[in-house]
Formats: sequence, C-alpha cells, structure tokens
Amino acid sequence: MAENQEIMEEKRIKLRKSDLMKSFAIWELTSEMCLSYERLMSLGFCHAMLPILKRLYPDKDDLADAMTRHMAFFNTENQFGALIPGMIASVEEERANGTDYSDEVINGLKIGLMGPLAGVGDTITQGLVKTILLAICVEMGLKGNVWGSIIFFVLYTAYILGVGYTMFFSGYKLGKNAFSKISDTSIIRKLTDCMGVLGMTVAGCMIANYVSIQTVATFTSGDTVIEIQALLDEIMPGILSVGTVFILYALIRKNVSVIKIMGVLVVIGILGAFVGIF
Amino acid sequence: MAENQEIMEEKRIKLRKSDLMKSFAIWELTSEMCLSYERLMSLGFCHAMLPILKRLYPDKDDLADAMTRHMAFFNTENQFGALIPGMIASVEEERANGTDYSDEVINGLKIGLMGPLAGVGDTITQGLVKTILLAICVEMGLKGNVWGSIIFFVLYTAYILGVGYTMFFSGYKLGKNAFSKISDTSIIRKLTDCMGVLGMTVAGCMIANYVSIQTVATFTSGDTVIEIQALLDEIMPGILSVGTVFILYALIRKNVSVIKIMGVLVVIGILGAFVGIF
Amino acid sequence: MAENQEIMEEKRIKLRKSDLMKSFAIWELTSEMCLSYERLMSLGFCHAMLPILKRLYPDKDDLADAMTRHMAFFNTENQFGALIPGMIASVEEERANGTDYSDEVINGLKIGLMGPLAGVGDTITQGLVKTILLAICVEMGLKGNVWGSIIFFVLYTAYILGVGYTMFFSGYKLGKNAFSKISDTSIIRKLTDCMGVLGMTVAGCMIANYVSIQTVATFTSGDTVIEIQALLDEIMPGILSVGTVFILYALIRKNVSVIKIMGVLVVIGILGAFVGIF
Amino acid sequence: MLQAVLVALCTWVCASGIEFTCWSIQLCSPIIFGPIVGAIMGNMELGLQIGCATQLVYMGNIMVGGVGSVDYPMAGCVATALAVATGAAPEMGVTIAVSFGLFGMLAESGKMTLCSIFVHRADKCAARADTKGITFYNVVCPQIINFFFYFIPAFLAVRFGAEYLTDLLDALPEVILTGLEAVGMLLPALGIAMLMKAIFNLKFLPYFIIGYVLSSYLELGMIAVSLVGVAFALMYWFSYREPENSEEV
Amino acid sequence: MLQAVLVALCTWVCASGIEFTCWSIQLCSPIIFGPIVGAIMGNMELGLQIGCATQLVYMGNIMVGGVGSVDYPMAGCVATALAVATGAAPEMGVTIAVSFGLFGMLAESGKMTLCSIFVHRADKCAARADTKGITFYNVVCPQIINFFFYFIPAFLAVRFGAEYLTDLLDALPEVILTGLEAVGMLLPALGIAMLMKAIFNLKFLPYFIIGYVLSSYLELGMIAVSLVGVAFALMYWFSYREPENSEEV
Amino acid sequence: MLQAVLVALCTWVCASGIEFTCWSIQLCSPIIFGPIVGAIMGNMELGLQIGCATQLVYMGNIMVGGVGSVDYPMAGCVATALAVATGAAPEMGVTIAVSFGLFGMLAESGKMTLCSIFVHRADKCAARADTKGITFYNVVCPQIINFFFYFIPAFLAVRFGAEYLTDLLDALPEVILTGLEAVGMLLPALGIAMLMKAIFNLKFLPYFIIGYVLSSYLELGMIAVSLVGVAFALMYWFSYREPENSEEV
Ligand SMILES: OC[C@H]1O[C@H](O)[C@@H](O)[C@@H](O)[C@@H]1O
Ligand SMILES: OC[C@H]1O[C@H](O)[C@@H](O)[C@@H](O)[C@@H]1O
Ligand SMILES: OC[C@H]1O[C@H](O)[C@@H](O)[C@@H](O)[C@@H]1O
Repeated sequence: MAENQEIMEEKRIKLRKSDLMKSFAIWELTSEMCLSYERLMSLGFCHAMLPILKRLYPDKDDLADAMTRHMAFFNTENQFGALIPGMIASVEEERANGTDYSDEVINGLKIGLMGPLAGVGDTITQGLVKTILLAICVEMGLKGNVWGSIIFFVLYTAYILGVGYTMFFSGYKLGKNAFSKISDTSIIRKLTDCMGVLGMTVAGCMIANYVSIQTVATFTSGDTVIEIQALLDEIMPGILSVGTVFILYALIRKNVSVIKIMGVLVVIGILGAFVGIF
Repeated sequence: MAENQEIMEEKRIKLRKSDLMKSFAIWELTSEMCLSYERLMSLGFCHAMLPILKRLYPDKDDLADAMTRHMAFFNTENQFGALIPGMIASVEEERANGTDYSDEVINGLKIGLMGPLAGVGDTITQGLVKTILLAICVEMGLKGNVWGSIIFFVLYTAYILGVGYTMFFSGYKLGKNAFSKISDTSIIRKLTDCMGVLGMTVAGCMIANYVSIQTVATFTSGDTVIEIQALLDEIMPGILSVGTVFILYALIRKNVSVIKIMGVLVVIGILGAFVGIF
Repeated sequence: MAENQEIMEEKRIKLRKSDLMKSFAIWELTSEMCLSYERLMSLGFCHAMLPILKRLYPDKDDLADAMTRHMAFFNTENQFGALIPGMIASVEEERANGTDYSDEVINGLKIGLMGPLAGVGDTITQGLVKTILLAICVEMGLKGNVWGSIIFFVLYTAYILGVGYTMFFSGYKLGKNAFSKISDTSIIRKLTDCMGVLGMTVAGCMIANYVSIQTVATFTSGDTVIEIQALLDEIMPGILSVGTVFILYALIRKNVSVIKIMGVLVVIGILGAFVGIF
Repeated sequence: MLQAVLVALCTWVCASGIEFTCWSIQLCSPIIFGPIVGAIMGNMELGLQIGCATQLVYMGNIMVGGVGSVDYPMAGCVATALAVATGAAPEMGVTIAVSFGLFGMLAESGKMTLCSIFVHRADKCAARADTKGITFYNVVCPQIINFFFYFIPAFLAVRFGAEYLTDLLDALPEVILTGLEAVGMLLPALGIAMLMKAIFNLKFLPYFIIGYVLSSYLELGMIAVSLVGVAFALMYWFSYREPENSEEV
Repeated sequence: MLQAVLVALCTWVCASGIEFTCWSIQLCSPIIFGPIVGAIMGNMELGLQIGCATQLVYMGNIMVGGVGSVDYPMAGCVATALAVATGAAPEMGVTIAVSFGLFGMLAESGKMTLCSIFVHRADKCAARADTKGITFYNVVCPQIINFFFYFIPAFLAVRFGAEYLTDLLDALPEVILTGLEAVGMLLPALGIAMLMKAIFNLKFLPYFIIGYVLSSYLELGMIAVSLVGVAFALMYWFSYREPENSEEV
Repeated sequence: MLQAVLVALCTWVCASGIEFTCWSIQLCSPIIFGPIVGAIMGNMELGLQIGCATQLVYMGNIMVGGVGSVDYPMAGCVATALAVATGAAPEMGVTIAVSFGLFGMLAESGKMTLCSIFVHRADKCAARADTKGITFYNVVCPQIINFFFYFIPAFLAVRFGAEYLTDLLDALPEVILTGLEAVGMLLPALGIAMLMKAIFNLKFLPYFIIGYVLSSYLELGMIAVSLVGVAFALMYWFSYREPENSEEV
C-alpha cells in the first residue's frame, strides 16, 4: 500500500480497456465452472478479477491481498450480476491509486448487490427470456425443424453477451463516477461503516438463504415420535444453520486451519448420515 | 411571512368561532364531492380550509401558498378524520402568527393521522354504527313501515354531525394545546424532522395502499403461458406502482407540466388497454 | 444506599455459598406455588431472592426497596430460567456494594432473559426430555412394571435439579464476570439506557403474549350478526389488551390503590360475563 | 315524463356526495330513497320494501378509499323506479338493483377519473389564491358530471326502459372500458408523486424504504405502518442533536 | 373413609406445586401417582396401568405461561382412585381421567385467580421488609386454597362418588364460571401495568411500539422479539453519547 | 464405440459450465444438444424431437443458487442417445430423460461438493499471488471431475446400455449418498463463516440480528432484506458523526 501511494504521486495506474475485456471474457466463460457448495461462485469471481488485479497491483503482496479478498463466498446471476465485477474493478482502481477503501466497503458492495441482482436476473433471464425463446423455438423443433435449435442458440447467446457486456461496463462506469470523486478520508470512513451495516444485514439473511442444515433425527418409543427438527424450529427457525456458522466462525478466528474444518465437516456429514442425524 | 411577523408584533390574528363553523360546514357538505382517483379528497380538504386560510393570510401570496399546500393527496374517513382539518386549523393559526412551521410539519401531521383515522373511522362508522342502525331500520322497512327510513335518516345524520363536530373541535383544541406552546426554533426544527420521518414512513406504505398498477400481459406460445405480473411480483411486489410513482416524481421535479403528465397517463392507459397490457 | 457506601469503604458485603444454596432451594421448591394470573411467578421470584437480599441489605429500607423491586411480573421456565435468579444475585451484590445499578438494569435483565429462556426451556424440558423419559417409562408401566414410575421419578428429578443447579450457579458466575468489572459511572448510565430499550421492546411483546382480553359481544338483529371483536381486530389486533394495560398503568401512576383496581377488575369481569361482554 | 325527471333528480341528489344527507359519497342509501322514488312512481310502500330489500343485500358493503362494491344511486333510485313501474315483487326488484348497482360503478369510476381535471384546474386557482375557483371546481363541476352520468341515464332508463342503458353500454367498445379502468389505476400514482414532491427528503429515504417493505412484503396496513412511523419519529426526536456546524446533505 | 382421606392427601400434594417432586405446578404426573393411589385403593398394578394410560393421552401436553390442557392432580389421582374402586378396565379409567382433567382446570384457574390476593398481601410485606410474610403468602396460603380446591373435592368424590362433584359443578351458575374466566383474563393486564410502572420511560416508547407491532401484527413470539430487542439495545449502546448538558426530556 | 465417445464428449462439454455456449452451469439445453447427439447416433431429426420434448418438460425449471430440478447433460445428451439408439418414440425418450435427469443431479451435487477442494487449493494460490494456480483450479480441475462424473458414465451408458449406470448407482450404499448430501448441506456454513470473518464487526451485530430475524422468522427474501439493509446503511450515513476522541469498542 505504502509503495502504491508513492507511485500515485508520480503517475496513476489506469485500467486499460483490454484488461476489462479480458475480465469480462473470463467472467462469461468460466465464472460458473467451479461452482461449489461451500462458496458458490467465489473462485469464478476471483478468476475474473485477475486481469484487473494484475494491472493494478504490481507489488506481489498487494496482489495476494487483493486475490484473497475476492475468494470470499459469492453468488449472483451472471448476466445482470456482471455489474458487480465491473463496479469492483473501478473500486479496486481507486484503491490501487491510494484511496483507502477498506475490505468492508468492497465486501459490503458485493454482498449488497449480489442478492438483488440474482433475484432480478434469475427472474428475467431464466423466468422470462429463456422461457419465451424456448417457447418459440421448441415449437419449431418438435415439428422437426432444426432452425429451432439454431435460432435459440444464436438469440440466447446474443442476449447473454449483450446483457452481460452492458452490465459489466455500466458497473465500471457507475463505480468510476461514484468512487473516483471520494477523497475526503472522513467520508471514506463513513462509507466503510455504512457498507458494514449493509453487509451485516444481508449476511444475517444469507444464512437463511444458503445454509439449511436440518436434522432428520427422531426419537421413537412405542407410538411416540419426536421430530427434533420441529422442536428446534420452535426455539428458533434455522438455529442449526446459524449455530454452525458461528461455531465455524469462532474456529476460523482461532486460526484453526480451514482445510481441517472442511475435513471434520465431511466426517460429520457422513457419520451423521450413518447414525441417522441427517 | 415577513409581513405576518410584523403584524404579529402588533396583534395576533385569531380564528373566530364562525370561521371554524364555516370550515366544518364545508367539510361536512362537500369534502367528498370531487373525490378523484388521483388525489381523492385533496380538493375537498383545501375547500374546507378556505375560511381558515382567508382569515389567517390577508396577504395574497401567503394565501396562495397555503392553498397550494392543502391541495396535496388526502384521504380519510370524514367523521373521525374531521380531527385533521380541526388540528391543521390551529397549526395554520400558529404559523400565521409567526411560528415557523414548515410544510413538512403540516404534511407529516396530515399523512400520519389520515391513515389511522380512516381505519378507525371506516370500521366504526360503516362497519358498526351503519350496520346496527340499518339492521334495526331495515327490519321495519321490510314490513312496510316508513318510520324505518325516517328513523335511520335522523339517527345517522345525528351520528355523523355529532361525531364530526366533536372531532373537528377536539382537533382544534388539541392542536392549540400542543402547538401554541412551541416557540423555541430548535424544537421546531426537531419537530420538522420528526414529521418528515413520519411522513416518509407512511408514504412508503401509501403507495402499496392507493396505487395498484398491475399488468395483465401474458406471453403465450403453444402451451406456455407466462404471466408478466407474477414474474414482477417475484422481483418485488408492487414494483410497477413504486416505479411509476418515482418516474412521475422525477418528471415533476424536472418541472414537466403536471397536466401534460396526466394527458400522457390517459394515453398510456387507453393504449395499454388496447394492446393488452392492462 | 448511603449507609451501604460507607460500609463498602470498610468492607465489601459478599454472598456466601450458603445464601446461594438457600436461594436455589427456595427457587426449586416454591417458585411455582403461588402462580397467579396477575403476575405469574412474581412472588416465587421474590421469595427465592430473600436469602440473597437479607444478606446484602442489612438496612431495612434498602431491603424493602429490593423486595418490592422483585415483586414485579415474572415468568420463565424454572430449570433453564434458574439462570436469572443466579444472575440477579450477582447484580444485587454489586449494587449493595455501591455500584449504582438502577431498577432499569435489573428489570431489563429479567425481562430480556425470561422470554427466551422460557421458550428454550419449555421446548427442551417439556417437549424433549419429559417426552423421551415418559415414552420409555410409560411403556414399562403399561405392562404393569412399577419400575417405570420409579425410574421416571429418579431421572426426571435428577434432570431438574441438575439443570437448575447448573443454570443458577452459571448465572451467578456470568453475572459476576460481567457486572463486577463495571465501575465507570458513564458505562453504567449507558447500560441503564440499553436495558431500558430491551425491556421496553419486550414489554410491547409481553402484552400480546400474556394479556388476551377479548370480547364475545355481538350485535344481532334479524340475520345481521356483528362480532365486535372482529371489528376491533381490524382496527388493531389486541387493542383491548393494550388499551386495558395503559388505562391501568395511568391509574397506578395516579396512585390509585392497586387493591381497588383489582376489585374493580373482578367486578367488571363478573358483570361483563353477566351482560355478555366476556 | 314528469316521473322520469323526478326520479332522475333523486338519482342526481343521491349521487351528489353531500356527506350528511346520506352517508358519504355516492352512498345515499336505498332505505331512504326507496320510499321517495316509490312515492313518485305511485307506490311508496313497494318502493320502501324494494329499497330495504336492496339494502339488506349490501349490508356488509364498506367503502374504502372511494372503492365500494355497489353504486347506490343507480341501485337505489333507478332500479327501484323500474321495479315499481313494472309492479315487480321486491325480490325481483333486488335482482334489478344488483345489475344496476354494477352498471353504476362504471359511472362512479368514470366520475372519479374525470374529477382529476377539476382538481388540476383547482391547483391553478390555489396558485393565484382564487378561493371562488376552488368552490366552483369542488362543488359545481362534479355536479355537471353527475348530470351526465346519473341524471341522463336515469331519465332515459325510466322514460324508455332499461334497454336504453344496456344499449348505451353495449355501444361502448370493451377496450374503452378497460382503458378507463387503466387510467383510474394510473392516476393515483400521479397524486402520490405530487405528494412526494411536497415531502420528499433524501435524509428520510430510509424510512420510506422501510414503510414500503413493511406494507408490500409484510402486508402491514396503514394503521400498523403509522404506528411504526410514530415510533421512528419518536426515536428521531429523542436522539436528535443540533446539526454541528451547518446543514448536512 | 381412610382411603378417601389418603387419596385426597395425594391430590393435595400433587397440586402443591413443588417443583422437583413432580415437574412443575400441578403437573404431578399420573405415572407417579397412579401406582400410589392404586396401592391406597388396594390395586397398585391397576393404578399403575391407569396412570400410564392417562399419561399416554397427555403425552404432548405442554404447559406454557401457566396454561396447559389438563389438570393432573384431578386426572391422575382422583380419576385413578375412582376407576380402581369400580375395578374398571384401564381404558375406562382414561375416560374418567379426561373428564376429571377438564374439571380440574377449573380448580386450577380458580386458584390462579385467587392467588392474586396473596400476591397483593405480599406486596405490603415487601414494602415493610417483612420476609416472614413473603414466605407465608408464597408457601402456606396457596396450600389453603389447594385444600379447598383439591383436597375437599377429591375427598368427596372418592367418598361419595363422582356425582357429588358433578352436582357441585352444576350448582355453580354458568355466568359465575364465565365471570371467573373473565377475571382471569383481565388480571394479567394489571400485572403488566405494574411492570410498566417499573420500567416505563417515555424515551423508550418507540421500542415498546415496535415490540407491540412485531408481536401483534407480525405474530413474532417472545424469542424473536427479544432478539430484536437485543439488536436495538446494542444499536443504542454503540451510538450512545453522553447527554450534552443535562438530561433531556 | 466412436459414437459412445462422441456422445460422452458432448455430455462433457454440456456439463463444462461455459456460460455463453449454453445458459449457465450444467444447463446446456436439450434443444441444442438433442439434434447434435441425434446426428451422431444417425438420426438428427429424432434427436431434435426428443430434445425439444425433453425441454418442454423442464420449461419452468429455474436454477437458483446452483440448485435446479434436473441435470441437463444427462437428461439431454445421454438420454437422447439411448432413445435414438433404440429408435424410441419421442414420448419414450422423455421418460428416459427424466430418470437420467434425476440421476445426473447426483453427479451435479457430487461435483459441487468436490469443487470445495479446488477452492481451498485456490485460497493458497491467492495467498501467494499465484494467478496461474487460480486459472488451473477454476478451469482445468472441474473438468477432471466432469470427466469422471459425466464422460465416463455417459460412455458406459451409451456403449453398454443404461443398466450399467443403474448398477453403479445400486452399488453405492444408500448411506453414502445421504452422507454426500449432508456434506453438501454443511459446506455452505463454512463459506458463510469465512465471509463472516471478512466482514464481522461487533458494532454492526444488531444489523445482523435484524437481517436474521427478517429472513428466518418473517421469511423475507434477499431482495427485501437488501432493501432494509440499504435503509439502515442510509440511516447510519445521515446520522453519522465523527467519533469523539478515539475509536469506540
Ligand atoms: O377509506 C377512507 C375513505 O375513503 C374514501 O374517501 C371514501 O371511500 C370514504 O367513504 C372512506 O371513508
Ligand atoms: O412458559 C413458561 C412457564 O410458564 C408458567 O410459569 C408455567 O406454565 C411453567 O410451567 C412454564 O415453564
Ligand atoms: O441464483 C443465482 C445463481 O445461483 C447459482 O450461481 C446458479 O444457479 C446460477 O444459475 C444462478 O443464476
């Protein structure tokens, strides 16, 4: 960071159009390749940011920081959600040039946008556009007309690239407008806090949306059957999910190795299935 | 306003009992005559305030301001809601005598009270009193006894005038007690903000209550039928209503003529019905 | 209080283990003996606090204050909820030694904890443990094996005493850790306010949970039946309960004797039943 | 002929919207106008009975935000007149009333659409402090609409029979009716938008959002949201501090 | 006679409300008292079986805020005694238990109403730091009520047969029962009102309103509202600033 | 043999997760791969028809958060190939597709479980700024899984008939399948916990609690909670004041 600020005094690091294009291409090609239950698109997002980050952070430590930052849980609909990598590109640009955006601002932005854009995007892309295009083209295909397939492929691809491209570069421009003007450190501190508020609010909701740990355990004796999950729901719906997240969070904070935790989870999952908990 | 303050130094403008009686009479006679979809009782409210405003604002500009202020969207139940014109009369009286109540205080009051009083009033007046009186009198009428009609007319009118009168003058007295004691400008500023908070909260709810723009558009091809409204509701319930309000608000802020907007809305409505959107 | 502070300068009053044990014993033996509709476990709680309070407040006025403080409405599940008397014991200890904890802190603690612990406790104690133990033992009993009864008695009693004891003393230790470190008066003021916030939030919910005043009054004429309760629910669910509470609160604040109020309530209840309101 | 004029007059009065002669806008009740129209048509008692029977059907009707489920001037006056004229039994009269009540809702919603025009005219009067103008637009103008929407149809119906009305309705293409409905659906957005202009304050946008979420997602009504609004306003009041130097934002 | 006294004693103990001998107030379970009463009546095994069968019926019964769906002292002790006395099959015993369980809820709610009196007496003891008084009202007095509401009816039932109880019940006019219920419904309002006196603070009224809206409109339970309350309290904590000059409001 | 390889290749491509050649991960649609596989098997038109008929069945399928109700590579490619091979009617083809679609969901969830490993490897690459590593784990590795989970089963199915797959499935004990599901249910908790590490701030815990209550008790979705989050953030913004002396808490 220190080095960056010196650099800035000499010259600003600017993203080139080609960096953005590369980033967009990676986004469209690979962002859902390594979708995992654990973090969904996290790796895809990080990958798509590489052309940006490589340009902005010549220093290896800064680069490592930035890459790690973008390995966090992420999920959105890829076309409308392309706004997010675009916008983050511009925030990283400002950051590389010395504005002191904390991780909270960046994470808050990602978290605050990913949910709504997934909702909007899934509804429009999969619910509307896909269905309409299919409705037309399937009709043709059923009659044996192969143009149905071709038209669908062409139009759908055009839609995806068109919307994705527009959103990605709008995101960049929007971010540019909003973030490049902020230099007052007190405003940045304010922004950091507000993004923290947004991020934490949505995080409370993400647990209910992405984690759904449920037990199928029952206790039976004679005619009496007790469903443990029903009792737990009475205490607090989603208590297992939120409890697990906080236990894991505590472990991570105590620097327990994440790989170890994952191993334990796998063991718990399989053992749990074996003894009839899951 | 400037003039008013000078006047105040000489003598306070006071509302006479006859002004209030006139206002109440107009309220009871005409407040629902020009009920419109666009602003419901707005014109009726403004009309009922005239005897008050004419007395309080000898200066024509002040009068015009005040009249315009009371042309805003308004709706309540007229008997219980009579509290509102009564209370506003006292606030205007303070304002005319120099206390610096902003439009936000006055609008906040109106908006904050009109909803609850409509709920209470409709339930009691139409749900309870009307039904009870009718239940008794209809019985008589069905047997051919014209006293049923007469008794209903007399009692219901008595109820309406009684409740209306009581509420109107209680409103005035209440307002008098609450608002005439406030002179500290810092408290007024505080009040202004709080009324803004109240008004905006309720405004967010008013859209869902008074505007219900829905599209009946569907997309059909073969057996596939997509209801656009269902998709929109998934994104956000009432999105068309809130979207329309904000678009219109933006236009109004850009000083687009309201008459023009109304014309466009009429055209959109009819065209929309024609092409099957509404 | 004044005296206490002097005493403190000389020596701190400390609770003995035997005081806590006595308190716990009273809690387990008598806390639900005088359960009343009006205040549920209030008297039981006060009784259980006596060994604590007698030790801490040698001064009679202080003792009377403290006892009165713990006569307020209280209800929880006794095993998990044993945390509360334990924790309150430690807060009272600090208070007796000069830290200026207001009634708001103590009431806020009690109110904020009693609801969640009742929910958790009822679910686990009655929903889970009781049902499981019964399921096993009833089976035996049905076959005529009296060991079913004996085992149930032993295990259930062990559970109750075990959980109760653990929670009571954990509460004391927890409170000790949390409250004995606070000496800064500005933090105490802050804490007081926060407990007020918590207490008032939960109080708003307690009305809906503990008071359910409903009228069965209907108005009938011919075929028309109006259920008054349905109309009231439309205005505001629970309006009778919240209304009654506030009327009584106003009376109490005006120093109307509580015994008198109770008498009037009894009369209203019976008369109301007589005329068909309840 | 005279009967037709008198019944049409009754219908007009009944639709006038005077609060205390009836209940509230367009709700003048059949129990009152039934016997009057009956008397005009020569059989007060039958009119009374039809009126009361009609009333019974709409016993639970509540008018909220200008929207009810029946239009009384048509259901009460015109239908009663026609029923008395044909000497129908009260039950028959009710059937006629129900269909006229529905027809009348068209007149009602047409009126509430058109009244916007007067409201906008009145805006201009307000801007130049023309109090006479306000009175004119609030009192006189709506009655002109009522003349066309209530007096004329009522007169035609009573004079030439109900089929005149039905023909009139059939002559209007479906799309025009839907279009009018659509306009009636769009207009409130304008009213609220104008209100927003009066009260909007970026600083308070969060409260607007919360009000919106409470009402549209959690389906809380006006009373509940107003309660929450009061709570927020009080919080604001108690946590208020004088702005430090100058007004922020 | 002795049997009747002993069974009545059991019923009384069972209703005493000692936490750890049974479960919690009035929940002394039939599985425990079934065999004891059975032994008194001369057939422990039958008593055990009836007790367990009764228990089975109420397996899911949960007592929340003092309100359950059965009264165990009556359902467990008295009903078992009667069933054993008549040598009924366990199934028959259950039927008797169910009706006695309902009857007992009357005793229970009567008790919870009357206990208010002791609580108010105890208030006065508290005010004069009379710790003995507290003990007296909390422990001794309720047992006197229990004597009348449990011992006596149990004794009568076992001695003279169930019809005595039914007669007793029939002798009470319906309106008195409803009246007592109504009083039981009104009393908690007093308890909460007194609590309000202890904690009410105008400054925190907004939180009260929000708690109320959450629970009565959105039907959130105590746990959820407490969570929200904690959230508000924390917000308050983190945004707290020392009052500028003096206490506001 | 060649056919089997080619169809398996198609299945692999279809499962690759390239966004714009198909729709999004594993959603490569039967309408596109139907005719291709058909052509490979020697009857493009039949393939097209089966593909389209399959598509029709899943018309309303929406994939949210990586979870859909069908796996297209299996339902589209493999099922079509088998159906064309046996010369089945399109309707028959759809039946095969449905069962393969379900089978494929197993492959899918297995993949999403295993991919966690690559993500953790990638974490290490990120920590040492190894950009090549990121690419390797994001692009190359998942395709290896796809090879085993899609190419091999597809090849076997087309080469030796569907029963091979069924046997494979039967060979896996039930508990392993449930166990894998359980792991897939536990893993997101780790992802969120790591996110929490990045954003957790005690000061903002209240907002977390409220977000949690809104979503789990009141069942508000992400969009609604984000709206509320924005509202809170704005409130914070407008009420923000510079910390007095030093950072609090
Ligand atoms: O709902 C309040 C109010 O709305 C409109 O103004 C009319 O329908 C009134 O009759 C009603 O009382
Ligand atoms: O609900 C909490 C609590 O309420 C009352 O005090 C009794 O019903 C207890 O048995 C119960 O545990
Ligand atoms: O729900 C958002 C997003 O979630 C996952 O990443 C996939 O299912 C996508 O197809 C979807 O768009």
